[in-house]
Amino acid sequence: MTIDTASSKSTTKDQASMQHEVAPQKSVIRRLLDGPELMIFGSLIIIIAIFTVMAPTAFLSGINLRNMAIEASMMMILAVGMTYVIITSGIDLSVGAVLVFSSVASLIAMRATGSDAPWVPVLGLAVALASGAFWGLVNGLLIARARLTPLIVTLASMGIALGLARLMTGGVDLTGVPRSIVTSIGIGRIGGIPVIVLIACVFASVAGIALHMTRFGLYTYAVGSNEQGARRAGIKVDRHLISIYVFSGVCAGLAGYLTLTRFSSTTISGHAMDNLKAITAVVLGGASLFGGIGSMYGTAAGVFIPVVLASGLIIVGLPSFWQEVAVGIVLLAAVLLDQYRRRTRSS
Amino acid sequence: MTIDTASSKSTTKDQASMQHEVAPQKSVIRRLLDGPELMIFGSLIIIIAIFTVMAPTAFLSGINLRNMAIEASMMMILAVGMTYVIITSGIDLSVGAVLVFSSVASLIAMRATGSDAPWVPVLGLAVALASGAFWGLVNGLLIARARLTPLIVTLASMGIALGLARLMTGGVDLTGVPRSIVTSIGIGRIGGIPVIVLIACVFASVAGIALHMTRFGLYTYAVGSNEQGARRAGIKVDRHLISIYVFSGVCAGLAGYLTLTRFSSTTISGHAMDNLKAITAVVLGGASLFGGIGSMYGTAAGVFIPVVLASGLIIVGLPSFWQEVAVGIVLLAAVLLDQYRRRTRSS
Amino acid sequence: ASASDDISVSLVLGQRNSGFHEAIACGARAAAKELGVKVNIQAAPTYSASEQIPVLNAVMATSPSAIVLDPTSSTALIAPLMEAAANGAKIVAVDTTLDDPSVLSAVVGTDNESVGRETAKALAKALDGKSGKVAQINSIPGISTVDARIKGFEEEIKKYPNLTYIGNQFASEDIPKAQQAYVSLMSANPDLIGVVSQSNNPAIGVAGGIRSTETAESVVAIAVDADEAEIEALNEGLLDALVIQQPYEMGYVGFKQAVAAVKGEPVETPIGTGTVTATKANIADPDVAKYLYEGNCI
Amino acid sequence: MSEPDPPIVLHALETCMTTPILSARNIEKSFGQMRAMQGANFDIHEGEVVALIGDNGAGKSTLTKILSGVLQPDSGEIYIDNTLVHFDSPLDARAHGIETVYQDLSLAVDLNAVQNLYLGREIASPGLMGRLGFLDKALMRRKAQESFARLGVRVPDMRAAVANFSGGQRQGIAVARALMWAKRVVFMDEPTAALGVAQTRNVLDLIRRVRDTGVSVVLISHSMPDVLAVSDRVTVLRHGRRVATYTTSTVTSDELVGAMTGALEREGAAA
Amino acid sequence: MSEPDPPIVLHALETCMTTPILSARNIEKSFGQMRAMQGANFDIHEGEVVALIGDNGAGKSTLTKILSGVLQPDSGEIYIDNTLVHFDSPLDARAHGIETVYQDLSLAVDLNAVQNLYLGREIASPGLMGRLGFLDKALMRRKAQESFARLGVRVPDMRAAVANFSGGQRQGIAVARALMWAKRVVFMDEPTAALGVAQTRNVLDLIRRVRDTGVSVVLISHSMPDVLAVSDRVTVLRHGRRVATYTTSTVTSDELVGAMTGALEREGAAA
Ligand SMILES: Nc1ncnc2c1ncn2[C@@H]1O[C@H](COP(=O)(O)OP(=O)(O)OP(=O)(O)O)[C@@H](O)[C@H]1O
Ligand SMILES: Nc1ncnc2c1ncn2[C@@H]1O[C@H](COP(=O)(O)OP(=O)(O)OP(=O)(O)O)[C@@H](O)[C@H]1O
Ligand SMILES: [Mg+2]
Ligand SMILES: [Mg+2]
Repeated sequence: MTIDTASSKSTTKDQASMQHEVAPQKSVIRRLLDGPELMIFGSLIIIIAIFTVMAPTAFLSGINLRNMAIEASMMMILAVGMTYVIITSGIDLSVGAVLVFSSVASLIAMRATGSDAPWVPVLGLAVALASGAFWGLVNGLLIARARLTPLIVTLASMGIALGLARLMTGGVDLTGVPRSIVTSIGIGRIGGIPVIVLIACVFASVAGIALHMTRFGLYTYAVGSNEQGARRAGIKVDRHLISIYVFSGVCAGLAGYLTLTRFSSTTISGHAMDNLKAITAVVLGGASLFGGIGSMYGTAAGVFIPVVLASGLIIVGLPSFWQEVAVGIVLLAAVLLDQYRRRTRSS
Repeated sequence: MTIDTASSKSTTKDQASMQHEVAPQKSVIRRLLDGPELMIFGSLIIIIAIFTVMAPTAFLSGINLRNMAIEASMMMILAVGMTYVIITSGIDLSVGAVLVFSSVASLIAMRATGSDAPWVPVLGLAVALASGAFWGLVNGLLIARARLTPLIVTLASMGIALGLARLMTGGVDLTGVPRSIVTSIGIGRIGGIPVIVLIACVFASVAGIALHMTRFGLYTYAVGSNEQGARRAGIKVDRHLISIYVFSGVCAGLAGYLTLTRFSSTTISGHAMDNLKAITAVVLGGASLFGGIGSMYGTAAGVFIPVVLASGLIIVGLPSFWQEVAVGIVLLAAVLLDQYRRRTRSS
Repeated sequence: ASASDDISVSLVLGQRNSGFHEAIACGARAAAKELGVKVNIQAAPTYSASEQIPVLNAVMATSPSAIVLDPTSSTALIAPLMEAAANGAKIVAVDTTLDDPSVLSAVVGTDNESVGRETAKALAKALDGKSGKVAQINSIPGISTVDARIKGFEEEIKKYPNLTYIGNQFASEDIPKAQQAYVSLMSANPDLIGVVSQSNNPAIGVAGGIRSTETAESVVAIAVDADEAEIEALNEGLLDALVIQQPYEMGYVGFKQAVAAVKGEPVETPIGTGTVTATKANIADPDVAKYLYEGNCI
Repeated sequence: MSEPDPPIVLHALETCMTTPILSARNIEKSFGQMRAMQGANFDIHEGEVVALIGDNGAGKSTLTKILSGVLQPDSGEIYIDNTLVHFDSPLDARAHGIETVYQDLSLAVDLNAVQNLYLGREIASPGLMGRLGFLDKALMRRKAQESFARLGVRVPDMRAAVANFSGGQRQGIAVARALMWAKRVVFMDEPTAALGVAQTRNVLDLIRRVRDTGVSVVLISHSMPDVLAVSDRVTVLRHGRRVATYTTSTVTSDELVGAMTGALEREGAAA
Repeated sequence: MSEPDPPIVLHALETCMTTPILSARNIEKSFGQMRAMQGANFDIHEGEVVALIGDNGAGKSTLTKILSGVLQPDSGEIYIDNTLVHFDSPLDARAHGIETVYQDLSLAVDLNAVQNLYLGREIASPGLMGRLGFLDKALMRRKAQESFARLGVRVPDMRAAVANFSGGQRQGIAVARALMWAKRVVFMDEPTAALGVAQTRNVLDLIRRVRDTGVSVVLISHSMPDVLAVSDRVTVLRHGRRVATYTTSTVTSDELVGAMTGALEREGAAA
């Protein structure tokens, strides 16, 4: 039976008083304004405004906008997976290493064909995504089934993946990326917009819609909010966690493939900080490392802030070392502003 | 009034049944064996045994033992502060940068005296500790008073401290560390034991006793276990958090000073991974990133594992890239073993 | 040809915190001052193409007349540099070159394989016919210049049958880790007589290891570059020789070539800057001392 | 240890010939050295309300978790309709029509009331969207509102996370969730502990209505008046064992208290 | 909004001439758009037990938190012995001898029972060690054992973290803690919600004994029998306002329920 079918008599009084206590329903816009993501967007806009005033032509030049967008897009792809992971109260330190591994595996596969047939890039993409999925599966199994701490698991898989990638390359960056994908993806544009940016937009939108509107996303919040409760509610928590780490791995695999097309070589030395950067973006975007909280648009804002800062500070000509100081200060200012808004709102 | 003074009549029955339910009190040794730290010690011993069998003379040579002890000692000093921080459910990403900043500030101060009087090294130590305390205070205030996420705060202060350190040095490592401290501390030994190791032992023991036996330590667990509850119990949570971040900063300051004596120059770019290493040691030692759980002896075991592995794998002649792979696998094996033990014990 | 004060040249370096890159910056600053040209110096946080390219891109947005850079990758930088060239900037590479140099107006640099060969020669010379094992300790794989030096060393060392090369340990930029690698190698190979590091950070770690194990007498250590800390280690007797490049020259000459290219004046390319091998004995010689790296120019 | 129940005064024998729809035999469960279940038995028949009572720490919640598939017993058997079953997860229990209100409520506090109500059983959007995993939020909200109203559960804001709800408001949501989905048996572990007087009365009413539709209810409560008001039979746990079962109509509050505290054991039935 | 209490039938006026030791006037508190306190008043005199009752969400816990210094009101005054006070933190309230059992218990679940009992008030070791912050664990354990025994709180393992204790076991520890330290007023927010019959009886006994030593007790409970059994006066909250105060000896359970649910307001006093 369900109570939907049970008739009710004795509760009219309570219904009346219930009406009394229901708060007025808020509009979608109001909820967005109330969301913890807003102020990060606000900070982003303030930062952009400052640079625009200081160096309008250079900062708003097509070249710069395009490059910032590409830079943010690459990070966004990693941060998309990381958003899911962090909402489940997990963490994935292996993304940078998996990115490197996937790009190496993909390039080796493409070179091994010795051909430049149009299916070779497709094979490369498949290998990159499969490599990412493989490492994600390893992480997910150890975390969900063996119940190990995500920090240690992904730290270990980071070391293993990176070590194997270096073994496969012999320690030097490989070249020989098919020209076709470098020109069509790496530096390609459609309607003036870089192809990488388009890919990232589509990817992040789909992942965002899935997070906020589908069952999969809902379960992600539920697992992060109360894992035991989710289990008792019949959610297959283990399977869900595994698929989320696989997804994070696939994100890294995709980013690895795109990295190949951007740099037309592997970049095995360059991604040591990618994990921290992705985590920072997600946390800046309002997510909590304790799980249950976070959003994809928050992450998007969180991704852009460091990118815009890095570019803007160079453009206004701040010396390198001052840039590090400035980035730190702006980060603090952004979260302080956010905190201030939340406090004035809720108590 | 307190119930201690109230007389009791009606509860004898319950007292009887209480006796009935009290589990037999466990011995100290039994509790230690039950502790989550044990298996990590077990893993450490297994690892040491394997290397001893594979390369007895080289692995157990005085040179190697001393060096592993020094390496572990340096990391232990950072991990001591990190243990406290993680037990409060915080995180401190700034330790490596604060280490660098402190060593730079300390060396500049010592060089500025232009003297090699015996008080100069003392001044240097004071400057190093004060620098560390300063950054800890910044972190603590922003985390406890402004209620910002530790991850973002310490990430920001990491960038700022590192940027300032680089500004102060002009971008290249400074030399001119007083010879006296290089010989007496950096490479000094007392009774065959390196001075740095003695310092770290004393430091970690005091911090461990404080954590496990004093009010300060108890409050650290209370804050990490239920911050709100601790506040309601009258613990000055903000002050406590601040002092813990200050302590973590002081640890980094001390480590910075010792680094100067080891390398007789600053080592600006060599500490990017120190934060992750310290966190790993603490988590390997059984602490939870969600707070409330952790121990100093666990951390000590957690510190040694990566150090012993790094050294042993080189000694047994594993090629460079395979070492990273092996370290990852051993880490996983260690936590798996630990997890297995806990499960068989408790359900 | 345009007037000097309309010209702005940007220098995009591969790394912060290295004497080598500081010295390039100092050379460029000196040339800029001489020519009365505006200079903007930026450096990537760590030595990798994925870090340098965003810096290059932002510099490009300021529309400099020329860009001088030390490419962190011989392939990855081609595309962004082509975009910069299409934007009207003249490009000069210092230190190393690109796989496709057509976009470059000039190249001023060292042949890094020969730097590696020099380290092998210096090692053999310092060992003076002794036989035993030698090893390398380096930072991280995937740094193109270091990779080339490692390769050069490995080719050259084969010419000395008395020296058994037991391989390379990667210790990352982490100085303590390099020290630990040294000590472990020592423990495992008591007959180790020589160690080479192809860049500054591992060299400082090796020096620390030699200091703490008191093996300065029995082990010869050779390193590349001349940072302050390396020089001190040389003077202390921990390191036995430094193979010094001429980054100051690279920056100075590279900058001048860039300005010449902007002005439409004749440009000389490629220009090779050589290496000097410094030992404790000759480091005070003015001929050597003038090549030591200075800092505080980025 | 699977010895039979100790020979305690049983004021009522099992309700007799009908087979129980759920029964547990000789359940043992230890946590480390703590033996929470020491050979417990339990039975419930179709359409009856059984109160499960006992002192703090008697093992009521542990038994509930075992019969809901949350915990696996160290030994002992569970039968449904006289067939031996194994619950490896709550899903297994649910597949047999068993729902549970846990003592800790087990709500996802970052989700809102509607999401909690439907957690694990969301209504998909119609058509393709639904197959892609999209949810019919509007429909779920409407139905949830109806359910809450019927149960007299007051939800201050349907779209707000339940994290800041008062103790009673949260409990109301947990109760609503279990009652909404139960097919055969509902376990309710102190469902009214935090509820107000009116809400408690509502839940008791509802328990009766649910029973009348043929669903069995296991009510865990420390409130003897509630137990006496709503249950058909009462099972008493003590130290992880069933020590007595009574027919409610023939038992008094004092007798129940005596059985729970062990006064019976020590002093005979003259509590 | 600081209008006086609405003109509701007051079955008893304030217990008269003695000044209240703690009183609150026109307390307002909002959480976002939720107005949890809408001008509430509250008084308690020395050595009396006041029951604070009301529906779920009426604001009982919020008022408790305000009077314990956990929350700061948006407006309104708090008086102790007729002197205006401000509580910026629980420490301020405690300095006035006010202790609280919170509805969420506020235990540090990773600490053991003894550590929770003494949290914030540890006994230092004698001499120098004590001044260095060392604690006399043995003494605290002994005293804690005595207190728990006296209160009839069963602690399965004195050295185990309370994380795995049963609901009632945890609540027992929270109650013991507040009673052990109270000097003037104890707030108890549903202290017996998870307690067994015997434990509940114990707590009620203890409330009386505490009262007899001159400490005042504010008991929040949904159990009318308990309220009637132990309190001297009853204050009813509704929608964040005090709607009535009764002398317990002259009121019935039905009248209280009527006041809580608002039946009084709508239907007059004929509940
Ligand atoms: N996960 C666990 N780990 C260790 N001990 C546990 C665990 N769960 C329960 N226990 C212990 O098992 C015993 C029975 O607990 P249980 O929660 O079943 O009691 P209960 O009858 O529900 O009590 P209450 O009325 O207080 O809710 C208690 O002594 C408790 O401390
Ligand atoms: N921190 C908070 N944020 C938002 N709303 C809150 C918060 N605390 C309480 N509320 C709301 O304030 C109202 C009063 O809550 P309170 O907890 O005081 O009720 P109560 O009388 O104790 O109820 P119960 O009997 O269920 O414990 C409720 O509607 C609750 O949802
Ligand atoms: Mg229970
Ligand atoms: Mg309440």
